[in-house]
Amino acid sequence: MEVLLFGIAKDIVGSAQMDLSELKHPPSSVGELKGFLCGSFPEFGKLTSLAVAVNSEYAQDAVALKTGDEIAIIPPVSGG
Amino acid sequence: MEVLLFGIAKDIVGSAQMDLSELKHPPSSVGELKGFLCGSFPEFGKLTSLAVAVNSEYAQDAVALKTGDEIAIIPPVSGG
Amino acid sequence: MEKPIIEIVDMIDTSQVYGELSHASSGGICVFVGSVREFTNNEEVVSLEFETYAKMAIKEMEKIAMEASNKWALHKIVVRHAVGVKNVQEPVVVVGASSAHRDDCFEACRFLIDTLKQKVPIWKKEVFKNKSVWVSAHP
Amino acid sequence: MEKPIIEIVDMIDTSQVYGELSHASSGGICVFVGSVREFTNNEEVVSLEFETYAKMAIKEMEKIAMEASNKWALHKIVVRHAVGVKNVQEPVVVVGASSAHRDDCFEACRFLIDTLKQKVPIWKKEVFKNKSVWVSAHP
Repeated sequence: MEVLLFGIAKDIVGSAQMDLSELKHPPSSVGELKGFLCGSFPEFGKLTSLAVAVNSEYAQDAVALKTGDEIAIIPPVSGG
Repeated sequence: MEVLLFGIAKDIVGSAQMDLSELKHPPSSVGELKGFLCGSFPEFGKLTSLAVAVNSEYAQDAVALKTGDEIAIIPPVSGG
Repeated sequence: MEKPIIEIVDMIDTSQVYGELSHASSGGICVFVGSVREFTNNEEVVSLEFETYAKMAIKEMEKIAMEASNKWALHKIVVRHAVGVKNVQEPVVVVGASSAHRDDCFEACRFLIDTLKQKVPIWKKEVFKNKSVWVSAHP
Repeated sequence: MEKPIIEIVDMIDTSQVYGELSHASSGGICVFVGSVREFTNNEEVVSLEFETYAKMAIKEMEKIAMEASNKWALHKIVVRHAVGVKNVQEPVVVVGASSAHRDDCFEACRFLIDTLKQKVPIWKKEVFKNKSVWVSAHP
């Protein structure tokens, strides 16, 4: 379970990708993934917002994560 | 007393300029000039609006016309 | 604010306007370009002919630019109108402004074109296949 | 409406956008260009660094263009964002629309930039002399 990281999320984790397959209990939903991130890297809890994209679409907390999904952490956007 | 004519005003009079000096009683104000125009060329009375500029500034009816003023007839504008 | 760029020209070059509006303190530039539409009320337009009282038009455009710079925090302003015969799709007017934040340049740009259309002595004749009409002349 | 032009690019060429938006049925084109400001809260900016999740950013920009074309009567739309290091005064984003009448292109242009800033996964790092900051990351 690969997770893509951008912007400040990449700086917090120190990497542009993260493999969660090795976890004993990989997160099964977007909400669980957010919980895992905030637990492992408290800096995530200090951000203005934290979103997750599944297969390049914004995904609500209830969305299930399946093997093969493209998962991305979306910290507060600031284009323009 | 030269008067400049633009747009449809030029078409109505059939000329880009008009010399009012030869009139027995040349108009002494913007209002009189408008009255003269509408009297001599009834088509002016059918326009959406009719403005006069004196020395390249919009002028109200009460403004006096003096020898040497640059006078222009401003039919409804339609730039842009 | 820098001195506004106010011009009556024969041809509008839309590629130059960003260079003119760009400013180190500006985060936003808003530009409006008006061009000749193919149809007016379902009638095919052959061309537009623009005529102006240039001396007065420049004065009025300067007043509009000054009014905009008093109302909004702007760095640069462009107000440029073309005269002569313009064919379908050709640009006839370009107005724009730059500002630190985008609210100002958007509102100023809209004000510039709206006020230009109301006040600047420029006249447009629509040429159709079988007739031509001075726009807005009659109710 | 024609297919919108949606792009993530390394460099923005502001001179091309009018050609892209020009349309025989359009009387108006409204364009917004965002560029790098010299100062943020009185601190001198050295450069901005833009990063994106390109696949998703393109999708989100397409959705925004579609939403605009449903809300307003538009002929063409451009939404283009730059990535990489941008220096002061360089353009970073250009959005625009063309329409028969100016209300539509003005409102659509404003909507395009406002919604892009809210939804499109692009991140901006402000680089100052002694620090750098991911914009909007913290409250």
